[in-house]
Amino acid sequence: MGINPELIPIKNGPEMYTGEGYGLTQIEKVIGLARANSIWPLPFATSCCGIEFMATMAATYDLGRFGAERLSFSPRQADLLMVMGTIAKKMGPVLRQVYIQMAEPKWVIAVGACASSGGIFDTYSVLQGIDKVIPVDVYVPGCPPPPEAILDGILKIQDLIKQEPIRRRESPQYKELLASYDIQ
Amino acid sequence: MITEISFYSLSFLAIVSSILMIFHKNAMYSVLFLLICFFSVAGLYVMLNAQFLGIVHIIVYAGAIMVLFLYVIMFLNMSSPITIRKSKLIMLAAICTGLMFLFVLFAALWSVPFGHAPQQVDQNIGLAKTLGKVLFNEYLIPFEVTSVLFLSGMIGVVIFNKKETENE
Amino acid sequence: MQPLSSRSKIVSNKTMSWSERLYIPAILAGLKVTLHHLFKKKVTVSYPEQTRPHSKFYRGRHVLKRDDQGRENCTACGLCAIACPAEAITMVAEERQKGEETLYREEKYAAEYNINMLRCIFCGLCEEACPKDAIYLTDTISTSGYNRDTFLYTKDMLLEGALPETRIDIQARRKGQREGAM
Amino acid sequence: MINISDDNFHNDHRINGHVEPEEDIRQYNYLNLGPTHPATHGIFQNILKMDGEIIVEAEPTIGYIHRAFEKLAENRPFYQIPTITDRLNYCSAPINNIGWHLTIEKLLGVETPKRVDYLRVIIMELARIADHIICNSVIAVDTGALTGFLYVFQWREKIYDIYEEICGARLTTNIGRIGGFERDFNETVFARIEHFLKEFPAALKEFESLVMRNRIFMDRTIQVGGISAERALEYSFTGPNLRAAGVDYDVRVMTPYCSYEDFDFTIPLGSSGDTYDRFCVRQEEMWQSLSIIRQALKNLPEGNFHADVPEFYLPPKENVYNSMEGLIWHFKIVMGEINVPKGQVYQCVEGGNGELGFYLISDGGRQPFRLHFRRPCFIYYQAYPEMIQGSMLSDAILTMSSMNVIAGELDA
Amino acid sequence: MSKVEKTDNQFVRESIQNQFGPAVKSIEESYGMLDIVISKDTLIPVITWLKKTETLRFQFLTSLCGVHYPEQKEFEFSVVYHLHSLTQNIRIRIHIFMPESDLKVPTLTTLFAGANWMERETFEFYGIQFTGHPDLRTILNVEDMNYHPLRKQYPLVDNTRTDKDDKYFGR
Amino acid sequence: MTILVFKILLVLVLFLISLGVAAYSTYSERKVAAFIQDRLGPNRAGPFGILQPIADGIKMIMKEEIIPLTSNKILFVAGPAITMITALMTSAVIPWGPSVTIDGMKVPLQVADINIGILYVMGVVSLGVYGIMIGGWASNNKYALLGAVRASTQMISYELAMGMSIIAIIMTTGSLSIGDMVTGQHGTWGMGWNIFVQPLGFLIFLICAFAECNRTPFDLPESETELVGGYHTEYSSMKLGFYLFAEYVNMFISSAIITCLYFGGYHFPFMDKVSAIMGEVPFAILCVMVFFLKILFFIFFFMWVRWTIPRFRFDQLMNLGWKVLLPLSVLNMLATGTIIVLNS
Amino acid sequence: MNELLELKDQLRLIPLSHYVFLCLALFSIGMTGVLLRRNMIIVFLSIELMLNSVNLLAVAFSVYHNDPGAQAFVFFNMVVAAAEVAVGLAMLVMIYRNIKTIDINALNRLKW
Repeated sequence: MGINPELIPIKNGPEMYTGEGYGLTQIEKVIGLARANSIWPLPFATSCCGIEFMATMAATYDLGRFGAERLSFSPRQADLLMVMGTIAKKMGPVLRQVYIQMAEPKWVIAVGACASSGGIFDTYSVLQGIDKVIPVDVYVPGCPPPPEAILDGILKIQDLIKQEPIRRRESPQYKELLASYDIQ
Repeated sequence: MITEISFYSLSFLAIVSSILMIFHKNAMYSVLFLLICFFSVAGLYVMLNAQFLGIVHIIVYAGAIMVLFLYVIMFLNMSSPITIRKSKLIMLAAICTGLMFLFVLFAALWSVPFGHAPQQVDQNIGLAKTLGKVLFNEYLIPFEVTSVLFLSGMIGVVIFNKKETENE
Repeated sequence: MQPLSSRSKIVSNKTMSWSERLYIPAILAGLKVTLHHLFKKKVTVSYPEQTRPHSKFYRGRHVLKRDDQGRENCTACGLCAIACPAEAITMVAEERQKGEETLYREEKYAAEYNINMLRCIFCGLCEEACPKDAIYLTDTISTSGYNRDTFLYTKDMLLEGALPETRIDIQARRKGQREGAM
Repeated sequence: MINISDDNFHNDHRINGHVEPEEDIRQYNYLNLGPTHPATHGIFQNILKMDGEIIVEAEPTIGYIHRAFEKLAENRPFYQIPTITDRLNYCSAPINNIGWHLTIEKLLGVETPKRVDYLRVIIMELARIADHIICNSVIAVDTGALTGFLYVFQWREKIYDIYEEICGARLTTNIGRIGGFERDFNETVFARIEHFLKEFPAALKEFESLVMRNRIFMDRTIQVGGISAERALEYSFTGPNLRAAGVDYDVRVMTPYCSYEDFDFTIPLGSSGDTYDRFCVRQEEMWQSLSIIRQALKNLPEGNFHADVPEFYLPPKENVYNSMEGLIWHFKIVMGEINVPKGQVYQCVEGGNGELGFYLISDGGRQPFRLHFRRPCFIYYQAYPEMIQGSMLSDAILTMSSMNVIAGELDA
Repeated sequence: MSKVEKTDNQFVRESIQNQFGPAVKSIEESYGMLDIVISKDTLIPVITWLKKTETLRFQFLTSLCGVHYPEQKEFEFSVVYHLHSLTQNIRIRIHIFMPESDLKVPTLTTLFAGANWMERETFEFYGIQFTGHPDLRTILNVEDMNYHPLRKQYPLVDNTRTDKDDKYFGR
Repeated sequence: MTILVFKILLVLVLFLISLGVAAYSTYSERKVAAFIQDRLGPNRAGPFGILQPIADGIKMIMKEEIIPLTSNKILFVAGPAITMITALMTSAVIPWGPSVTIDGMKVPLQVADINIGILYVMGVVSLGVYGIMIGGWASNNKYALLGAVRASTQMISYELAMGMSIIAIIMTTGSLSIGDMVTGQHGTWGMGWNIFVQPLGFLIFLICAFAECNRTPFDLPESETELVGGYHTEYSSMKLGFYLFAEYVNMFISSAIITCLYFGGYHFPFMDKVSAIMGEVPFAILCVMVFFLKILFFIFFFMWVRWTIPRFRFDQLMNLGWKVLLPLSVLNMLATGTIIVLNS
Repeated sequence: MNELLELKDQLRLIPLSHYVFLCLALFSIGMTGVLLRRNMIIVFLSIELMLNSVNLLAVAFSVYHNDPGAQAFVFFNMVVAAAEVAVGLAMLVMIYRNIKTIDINALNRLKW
């Protein structure tokens, strides 16, 4: 893999997307709104949180209200990588590969303690948070987080998307961020 | 004017795509070029007022036969070029033979008077009705025979596959 | 294999009846079911606007309690940190100085009290372990955030308000436990 | 770490560098099912050698969420271990939880009151229903009928509500304590269970009417992924998968625990161990579970909700605040300074997937010296390549979902 | 229940002792289950006999796991087998011990197909070599794992954890 | 020349309507699915989520175009284009309403009343498979390839039964023109509809239409739980959008053709009396509306079925096509022929 | 197009010889393909092309000579072509499975 986890700074979220300070134009706002309302998640569900994600998809909470019920298991088509559950060190490279394969613009949400930080599994085989291998936009705490918390994470992602300038993905900061993860 | 343009462009397309078909390394592309060729031929059919045949041509060739070809290529992963190369000499000989054949027939037919377009043209000749009448009156027996041919073809294919599974 | 008990029964019936072979009746029955649901009342809770009521014992975000006089209950004994399977709680104890009696109930108090909410698994063991009635889980869900650093909840984020009306009512949880005692 | 070259991923983004000699590729296709395939609901990988759509050979790779449960358990005091077992088979966490508590109670010699047993039975059967709901509705989803999943999942929510009312969490419940429960079941819990018992059968019927006798579904599942009783026993199958093969082995009947001998229920069996059998067995087990819960509610004895074992059961907070004795026990329990006998215990319960065993070696310390989980999934999943050999890709997927392989349990 | 004469622990204990005598190093009952310690050379005969004998029929391998006792010199490693006789409904536990210098154990895959992965797992965790196993590789961890993590000398924790301040914990 | 202008106008309108109906089919699919499943469905984008398709569209257009390195670039782009074009081409021969008189000229509400219209439809439909095959093959991904292979086999197989059931209709109508077929179903009570004449043929045609549109229970080429995304696994951005969109356009067109062939097209009971009361243009509009109502019902039916039943396995699908539907349709054809001969 | 120009005018604009030469060209290309390529599929495709050129010629003659019989002949041609392709491809697949190549030269071995 060639990543030394210690060398990777934990990303400082907010700066990354409001960094340049230019205001959003109307077009950007419209595009942001459109993107925010049409998130196709890629459920990277490995364990318990996956079951709670099922509950979020199901009738009682209905992720579909946000236009996000169309799951796309192909990373090419997904907008949002939802990492739910423990990511073992064996899985890390796979996760990174899936992230690389996703088409821009892409967002990542780490659902649950395991994905965000390793949770109780501070063991030799578990990756201590997926931000060691891919940049994360929103963290959702809980083990597993209740569906409300997952929806809250989705809402946070929507806010993020709405504020994101179109050019962010070409900005040097973003490139730098990816480079810090040894991507591209 | 439109007639001429369409005739010549369709002919050009047919010839170019068929030439590309025989020369392209990738069999997948060959099939697709032949498909283009067939479409232009279908266009010529329509120009000749044989719409029925044109559509049948598309349904049969494009809709079935070429799909079968594509299917076989895709499924068996045959699109990769054949590894053994023919010697240049034989290739040259093949092309020369083709050209000479063309030249000879051209020369032979150049001076043949095919006659001009008839003064009276039956507009209905390409219609399904006319064709049906011909098929089911004059050519009824050949028509039935073709269906037998089809049946035997089907049985043949099934037998081929049967044998295959028995062997394995 | 001989039967091991006398209570078994074969439940899968794999022979299809004549009408089941026809596909259509079963499909129509299915269509009827779904059509019925099409007009049924929807069960969805529109989350940000509506919320599902949580149980009184819900294990959500933590709170550090104060007592009736607004003093912090925590005495920094460290039991919660020991009980925490995720090792999410860290604290620094300090001796209470003169004049701080209105702030802290016990002689020792937590100068720093951090919970790493990303590590926390909301198992409730800290609440159980606390001998001083100081840490409780509440029925509010813990919110998500953009930055890993923001999840290190410090004492002032965890501590409930000093004024009586800003305190979080966890009476139900306590009562539930006391009920159990009897 | 394994190396995944970019090129291979572009070629087929699920492959991880599986290279075969040139001749073989021309004859067979290699298809990489997983680790992120939608049908591998947990995370595991299967490299399938295919002849057209027929699977010639399969090679499973597991361990994608190996979390070192057994090592972790050796480093956690006894009362923290439920947080680990909950994440073992997260679809039916309370069964694992109570299974662990039965183990430790066996070691410590704790006798639980009848009421605790009955309440545990109720919780375990609810968990079994929750587990089978997931498995069966996922079978339906994998055949393409998504809607049934949403109908029964609403009822899984109701089970969550019941859990939440008992312990405050939905999925990883941490529901039991050594000797009983954290708190007694209150009125709301019983009301919710009653409501569940009353309404759920209709929903289950509806689900059955959507798929169970639909010929498309039957064609998809009958004769798919079958295994004979002999092979199943060779592979140490347990639970619904073994019963589908026609062996009526059920831990609840063979070695009753938690007063299961008081209840009257039948063991559903299948005939040939195929996917349809597994589906029907699980479906019937849900009905049986409902009946067990009814019996338990009807005959629920009075009594305390936990055993009277002050040395293992945390004293009520009142006592901690007010009495010195309480405070001392409290500290001792939390610090893990209680006296635990040395010894070896094996205790098993009928989990959602079969015999869930706990083999505990104690050396008298605050942590287990060794804790081995007999994870049914891990053991029977190794039969998967044999079960799908010669079937089609779609069958392989259905077989997988009908085996109900839970990644947390599989990979420990 | 079958009509075969009901067997109990006592019967099993006696028949094992009659059959194998000195090969059985110790046999005792704890928490209602027979604990048998045998040497690893007699493992296959004992288990085959247990499986095949008509009155016992221990044909179900419940579980198989390794244990590491760093304190017991010359007997550091142990493999524990749980067998179950479904027809008699009786369980039995078999231990074999071995020193760290000789971690070779005959495989059970010839008797139980299900032993395959359990042995792989045990190999991975403790490094115990099962001779004759068809495919003894790591199963759960990454393939180039170069130690056996469940041995007591190796730490549990992952050293990449960044959000932990060890000074607060006595562990 | 006015006719030409009018036809071009009609083509444009049809193009927009097809796209619009397809776009809102995606929305209604999600809504129908949600309602069937006791959910609310998309309701955040605009009132009741009405802007959802627009949001999806904008998002897709703005998404990064990925052409995988090892894919075949030209064919990779050609795939979705072919699919979209063939999907849109079919609408040309569908009669959307009765003729109206404009400037003293009788103008049919049909782009081209080809005398072999139904064959044209068959031809274009048979071409639709190329987009999927080429796209799936060019992706150089095994799941995509499997999806493409499944799609091609399935389409060829079901085209046969479809053609046979169409032949039965042709025999009763005596014409290959869809316009003639529709006018042939004119009647007071609506009893002239072909559904009453050809119930079995209708059933076969309906099933084949499901198969040709790759809808559940025949959605094997893109079955999510088996093949990830099927033939469009590697597609992102608007190329994916074209594939998904084409499916809905196909659904729209199939519904229209089902309506034309079996449900009397724009005819409705007592239409003669209504036409006597109304003016010509309002009546035409009414007819178009009736036609669209029927189409919408069938689109709903497509969705309703999708969210109810499981899908077939590949060999079962082939068995159904070749061993059940094809013999049935041949039987149907023979029976129709016999009855016609006996009647005449 | 048909609406804009009468058929007979069209026919007058394009003499029959043009069709003849077009078909001739297509036929020779097909023949060259058969000689040139060793990929059996392409040989097959070339044969299809040759058949098609004949078909086109037949249709042209039928229209210019007012005889629908030629079109019936084309019809039969298509049927034969379809049957031929079905059997031929089946053989091809079988050959491929047995000798793992579709090089036509591999067939000159009598035994494999």
